[in-house]
Amino acid sequence: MTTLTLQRQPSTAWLGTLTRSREFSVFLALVILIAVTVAANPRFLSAQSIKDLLLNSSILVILAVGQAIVIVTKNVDLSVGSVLGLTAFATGKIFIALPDLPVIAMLVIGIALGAMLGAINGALIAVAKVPALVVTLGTLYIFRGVDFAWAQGQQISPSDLPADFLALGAGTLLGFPYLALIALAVVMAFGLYLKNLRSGREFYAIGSDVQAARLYGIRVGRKVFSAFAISGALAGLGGVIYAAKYGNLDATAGQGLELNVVAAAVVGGVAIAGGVGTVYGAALGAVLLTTITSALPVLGVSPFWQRAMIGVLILASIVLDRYLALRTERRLRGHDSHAG
Amino acid sequence: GTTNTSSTAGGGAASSSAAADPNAPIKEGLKVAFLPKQLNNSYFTVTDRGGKAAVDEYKGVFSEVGPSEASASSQVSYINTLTQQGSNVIATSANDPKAICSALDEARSAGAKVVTFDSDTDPSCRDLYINQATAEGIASTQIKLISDAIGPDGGDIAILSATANATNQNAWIELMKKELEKPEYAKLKLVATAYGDDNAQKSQQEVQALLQAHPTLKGIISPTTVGIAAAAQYLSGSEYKGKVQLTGLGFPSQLKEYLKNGTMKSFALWDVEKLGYLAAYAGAALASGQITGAEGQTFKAGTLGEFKVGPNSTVLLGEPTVFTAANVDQYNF
Amino acid sequence: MLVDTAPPAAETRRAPRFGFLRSWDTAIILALVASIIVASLTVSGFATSRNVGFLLIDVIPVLLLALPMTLIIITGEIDLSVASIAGFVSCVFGALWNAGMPMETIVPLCLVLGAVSGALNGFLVSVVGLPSLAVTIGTLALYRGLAFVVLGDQAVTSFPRAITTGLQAKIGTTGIPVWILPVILLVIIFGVALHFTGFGRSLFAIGYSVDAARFSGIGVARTKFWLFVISGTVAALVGVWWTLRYGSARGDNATGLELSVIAAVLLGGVSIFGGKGTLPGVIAGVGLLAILRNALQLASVPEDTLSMLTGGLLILAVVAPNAIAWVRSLSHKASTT
Amino acid sequence: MAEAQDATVRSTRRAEAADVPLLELRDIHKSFGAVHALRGASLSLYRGQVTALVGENGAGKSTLVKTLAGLHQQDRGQVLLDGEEVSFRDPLHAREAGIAVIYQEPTMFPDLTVAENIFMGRQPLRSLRRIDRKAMRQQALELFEQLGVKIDPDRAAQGLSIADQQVVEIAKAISLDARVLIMDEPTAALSGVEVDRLFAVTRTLQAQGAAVMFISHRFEEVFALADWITVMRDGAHVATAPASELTVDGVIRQMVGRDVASLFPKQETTIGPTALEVKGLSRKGVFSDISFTVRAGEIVGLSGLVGAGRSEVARAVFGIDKYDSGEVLVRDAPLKSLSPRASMAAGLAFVPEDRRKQGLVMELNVSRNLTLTLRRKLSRFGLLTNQAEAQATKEWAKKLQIKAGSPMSPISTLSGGNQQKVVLGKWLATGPRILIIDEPTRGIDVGTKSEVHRLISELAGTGLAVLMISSELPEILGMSDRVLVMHEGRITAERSRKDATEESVMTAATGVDPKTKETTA
Ligand SMILES: Nc1ncnc2c1ncn2[C@@H]1O[C@H](COP(=O)(O)OP(=O)(O)OP(=O)(O)O)[C@@H](O)[C@H]1O
Ligand SMILES: Nc1ncnc2c1ncn2[C@@H]1O[C@H](COP(=O)(O)OP(=O)(O)OP(=O)(O)O)[C@@H](O)[C@H]1O
Ligand SMILES: [Mg+2]
Ligand SMILES: [Mg+2]
Repeated sequence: MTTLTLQRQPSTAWLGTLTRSREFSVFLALVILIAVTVAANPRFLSAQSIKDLLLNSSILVILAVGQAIVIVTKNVDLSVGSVLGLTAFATGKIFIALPDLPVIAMLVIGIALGAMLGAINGALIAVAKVPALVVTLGTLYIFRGVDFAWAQGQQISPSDLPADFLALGAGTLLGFPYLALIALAVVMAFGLYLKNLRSGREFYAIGSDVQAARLYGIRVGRKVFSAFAISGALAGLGGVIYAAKYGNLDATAGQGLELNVVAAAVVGGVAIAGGVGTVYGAALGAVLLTTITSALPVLGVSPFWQRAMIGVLILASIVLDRYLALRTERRLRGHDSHAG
Repeated sequence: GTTNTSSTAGGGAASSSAAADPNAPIKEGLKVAFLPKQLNNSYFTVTDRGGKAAVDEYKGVFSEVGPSEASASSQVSYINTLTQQGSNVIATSANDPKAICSALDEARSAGAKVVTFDSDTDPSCRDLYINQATAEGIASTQIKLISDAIGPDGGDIAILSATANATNQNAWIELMKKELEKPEYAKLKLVATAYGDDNAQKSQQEVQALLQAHPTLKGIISPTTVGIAAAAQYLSGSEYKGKVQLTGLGFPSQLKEYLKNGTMKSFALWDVEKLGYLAAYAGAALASGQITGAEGQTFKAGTLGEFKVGPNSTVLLGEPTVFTAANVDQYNF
Repeated sequence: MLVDTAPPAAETRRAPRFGFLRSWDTAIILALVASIIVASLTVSGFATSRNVGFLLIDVIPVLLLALPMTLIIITGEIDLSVASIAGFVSCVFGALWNAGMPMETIVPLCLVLGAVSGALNGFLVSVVGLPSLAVTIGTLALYRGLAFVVLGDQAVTSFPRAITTGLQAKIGTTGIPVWILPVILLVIIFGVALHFTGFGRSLFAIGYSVDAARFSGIGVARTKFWLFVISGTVAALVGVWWTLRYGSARGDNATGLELSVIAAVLLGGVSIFGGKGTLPGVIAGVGLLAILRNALQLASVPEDTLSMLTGGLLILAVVAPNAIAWVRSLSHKASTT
Repeated sequence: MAEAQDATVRSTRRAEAADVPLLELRDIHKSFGAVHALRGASLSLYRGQVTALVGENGAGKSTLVKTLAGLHQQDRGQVLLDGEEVSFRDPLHAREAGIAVIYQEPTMFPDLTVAENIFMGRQPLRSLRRIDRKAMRQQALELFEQLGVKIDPDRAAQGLSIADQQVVEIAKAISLDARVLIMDEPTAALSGVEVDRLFAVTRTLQAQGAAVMFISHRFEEVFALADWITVMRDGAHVATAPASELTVDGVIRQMVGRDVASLFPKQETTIGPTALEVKGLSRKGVFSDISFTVRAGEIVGLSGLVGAGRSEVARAVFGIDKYDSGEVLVRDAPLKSLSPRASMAAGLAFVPEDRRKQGLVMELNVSRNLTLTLRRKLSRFGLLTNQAEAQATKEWAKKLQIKAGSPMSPISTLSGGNQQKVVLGKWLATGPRILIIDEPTRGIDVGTKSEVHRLISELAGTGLAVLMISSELPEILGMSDRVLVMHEGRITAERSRKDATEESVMTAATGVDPKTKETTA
């Protein structure tokens, strides 16, 4: 056994921790991707283009944060695309009925509606103790069915929506799009919550070992329920934002989005097996995926290759993740405990 | 083989080989089913609305069925169901020209008349195709609109299409390329074709990429309603508004904002509701024995008046309408 | 002899021969039978040979894909890439056909391609040790992308009519498609392998505890690898079938089919966490979804209701067994106090 | 500390203890379906005193602990805290009442840091209710110091050896400053040094007035620590008496209801040719240059402190883990490939140390577990039937006297000892020529232990080569023909049966001469 070195080098330790972290490698990948794209086409770094990137990724970032919390508890939420679609459509319908509703009120309604849908997932999973993948696959169909039944092919146009609501989708504050600021606020709030509050750490405990969490007295059911409610609420927020951003709405908004959201979290280092990962990572993963979609056409990659490239990138990122984990494991082995 | 035997057994139903009786009355109680590419697609919601209006006029039984995602295989299962239910008329827009053929054959052998609209199948597996506008007309209109919007100096243009597999999109793109070879469009240069998959976000990202990859881009043609709406929405909020021209095929209701705020000058579309209306009447005419689908036959389509079957068993609705800020408020679809 | 410490509970006394049929599987099989009876009596046009033909021929792709998917989910993994592999293979099929290659050469080549595609999944999951959910989300995008790379915006439809209609041949006047027979043979092979061989036993053990399986001498990585290879091969078979059945090779063939397959497998009582499930249950799950869809379509129930129903059934499939157990425990408590 | 002095301290304390127990369980009944696990269990814990709970495997000790912890709710009977009846809804509720529990199986969050594992839900806070990580780390370090171990509080719990996990469990329990400390076999994974430290800490807590309950199958520990001994049999209370009034034989008789034959029924056997030969096996950071042989009919004991790397060597030999260099020969032929499959084909069997994670598939029933290694053997024409499995199960359940509801009972409903027998059975049923057995009697009661020892001895008598890893020195000394000792990943000594003494083995295992240690202390 190697001798023990418990003393750390405080001065540079944080740097080592940072560069070793999963978030850092995603960030690095993002930087490299942008650098390569800019080298090929400098306009990729123009003010307009940066604004576009921020706007494009904001919805996925918000959803990925919710998904990260759910995945950390060793569950998964496949219904987010349908929740987003249903709230987006509801937003349009509500504005048609109440054209004078303040934008803030609409955001609150959207979040509440999403939270309610998420709570349905959460209740089924926590109370009936059934696997999340199955339940949310079921509600993916159900929520979308409700959306379809409600819409009956109806289309909502920008002219149906108040101008100040549409401004939320396109407007900026000090040069930053509102949507990006909302997304940033969501990421920071949940990032701090998960890292620094007891109640936030419990999500990790559950994902790491449910049985142990029960023995520690953590109310697992309630906690899992709240993870799904959060994910639903954020998808609801995403739905309202979607309505503001695109203006044209039908019942198909967000169809198939769930795989992107899960992919964003996974690329960002949130382990499917639970207990590992941060919302920062998930958010970076979302930005990376969106940037790839934006960068590939700019780089002149044939449209037919784009999807394949995204697949390759997802695979590359999880392989990298595995490599980093193995390295850590090896480090732990060299660094053992008992000096008995 | 089976076609002949079963159609004689079917009694009154006429087949292509039987003689047409232009004066036969439209039968009452015809079961007319509309099977669009996809339900909940605003385009088909409007066509089917037109179809229902027509079916109600001639006292038929209207139904609308279809998959929630555009795929040929699920259309097949719906065609099978309709066959089994004994539908008299199936009006469909094909997700794949070939894939639904054998199912349609089976439906026809069971006595149904098949009318395609918007997207045709192989001509051998339907009775009639209602063409919304000639593909040449659609292509030349869009090229003309973009050329007019950009102005005499011309420049680079790009196309934002739907999915890479969309049959009619691809046909129009080919014809647009041909159109661009004409001398009057010598200054227009098609530099790229992108696919937005009829998804708002993807379409916007493709537009952004087109603009970055081709800084000299002057215009974008998007011959798909989802793509053009997403592109207009993006351009209207970006620095390119008014500098990069946009045209294509879109709904007046979705795009009137952008005509008025100067994002775009014009776009085109046929009267979508009438397309469904005509398809429903054509189906009734077939099922009632007024026509068999042979070239030169005529039938009356309610308030739209008389139509004549053209070559290849095709009926033409008309030419696309061009919408501008001046006329857009007159349309409600 | 076991030293009995207590009288064995009633359910442990059940005849062991069909012990692998757990209560949910039995319930789903009964539900299948019931739905057939009810649909035959109430839905006009359901119980006809033509409709049986439609139903059976449409169920083939999901049924085929459900076989390897069942084994994979029982080992605690998942394969989301099957539909993409089918689409990829379909496009390669089309491209080779366009290039003038004979069918006899193309089909085996396509199966090999499917096996190789599955092997990539298998390698990443079992050798590199990555979670299959993440890996196959990646290859879902990759293989679908490659499908478009192969054929681009083109579709190949020049398949001989003789073959495309031949695939739909029926056995006499029964309406039963001829090609369902080899599929049934495959179902039997998979069923026996899962329930009556040591290989099957090892899958359940892996699904519950990879470590314990490894320490019992089971080649976990190797088993998983081959399961993904089999899954890829079957997906390729579906790709070939799809191309010929619809006479059209194109990039978006079979899109989204993976969710239907997984829904059917889960409805059939297979646990997503691995270790639990039976093939008869899965067949019943596949059949139940297909029959409900068909019968309700015939009864003119709209698509949105069908989709809600699918979702509802899925949830029921997982909630019901727990609810039953809960009720049982309540009544047990009531009887002991 | 001198023994005599210790005893007087204890008896005075007992005299002081009022007649009101701090925690009392009266006539507890608990059933799991048809299994009647507790049928009239009673127990009293007093302030400042240690009560040991002993009983055979499956007697219901752990079930009683879980009832106390609020994890199970009794069907009948009373729990009294300070003389007042309470009922614990859940573990949190019990913890709030001042009860700290170390469960038989470690409960860890593998992805979280060691410090967080200790303080989950009770992390020290700073402003805005944020977690104070520095304080948390500091407090964890202090706990480890008290326990005399060095574990980095910031490392992930993942990869901790079972012993370290147990240490973290103990740290967690003492950090609660509980009034009642319950320890369910805390020492099963520990070696002598750590056990001594644990006892020292326990005595401190005891001196501070905590009531301690302690479960162990090792009588020397029970008699060293306990003031009171409560014996359980078949879920019911049998007897409670001061430890000083009891003898080991007396307790055993009450536990099993009969006399137990010799604990180490070692048979003399004729040693045959070399069966297993390991040459220069090395794995970076884990073990290096391991060479030894095991011959047919021979039992080779592999001793050492926990963490010496013994299990790792065994795993590598059996083909579970890779190694960097070296060679494994079975009957002079190298193994075909590095995999458990190849090893099994060559006649190796391996009973791992962690029966719940490695030995058994906890969700499967007894029969499926027992026959998991026999998949090929029991197949006819490639087909495997339930009948064949049931037949094999019956045979081995009888041979090993496995107590279970039926062959179809889930293995998780068996007591620890019976589970261990199933693990043994599943490997013996393969008819091995070489048996590697890691902690064969961990968590097994005396009766079963003696049976297991007899079994191993008998098997060796039939020509089986046995490599036995054990942390129990008496077991090593009582059973082995030859003893190997490992220290920090190397083999530091080899002793024949007659040369192996407690002292000589410990010297090699600790790398320290005990006499030198005493003089420096
Ligand atoms: N969850 C459960 N379901 C069914 N039976 C159970 C359950 N938990 C324990 N049992 C049964 O209760 C009895 C007592 O088990 P328990 O674990 O309390 O024994 P123990 O005295 O701790 O044994 P050991 O010394 O082996 O740890 C055993 O027969 C066991 O099979
Ligand atoms: N899963 C693991 N990952 C990384 N290192 C490990 C793991 N398990 C154990 N180790 C390390 O391997 C070494 C030996 O472990 P272990 O304590 O199991 O040895 P041992 O001699 O078999 O002890 P015992 O059998 O008494 O528990 C230690 O340095 C330990 O930290
Ligand atoms: Mg116990
Ligand atoms: Mg060990």
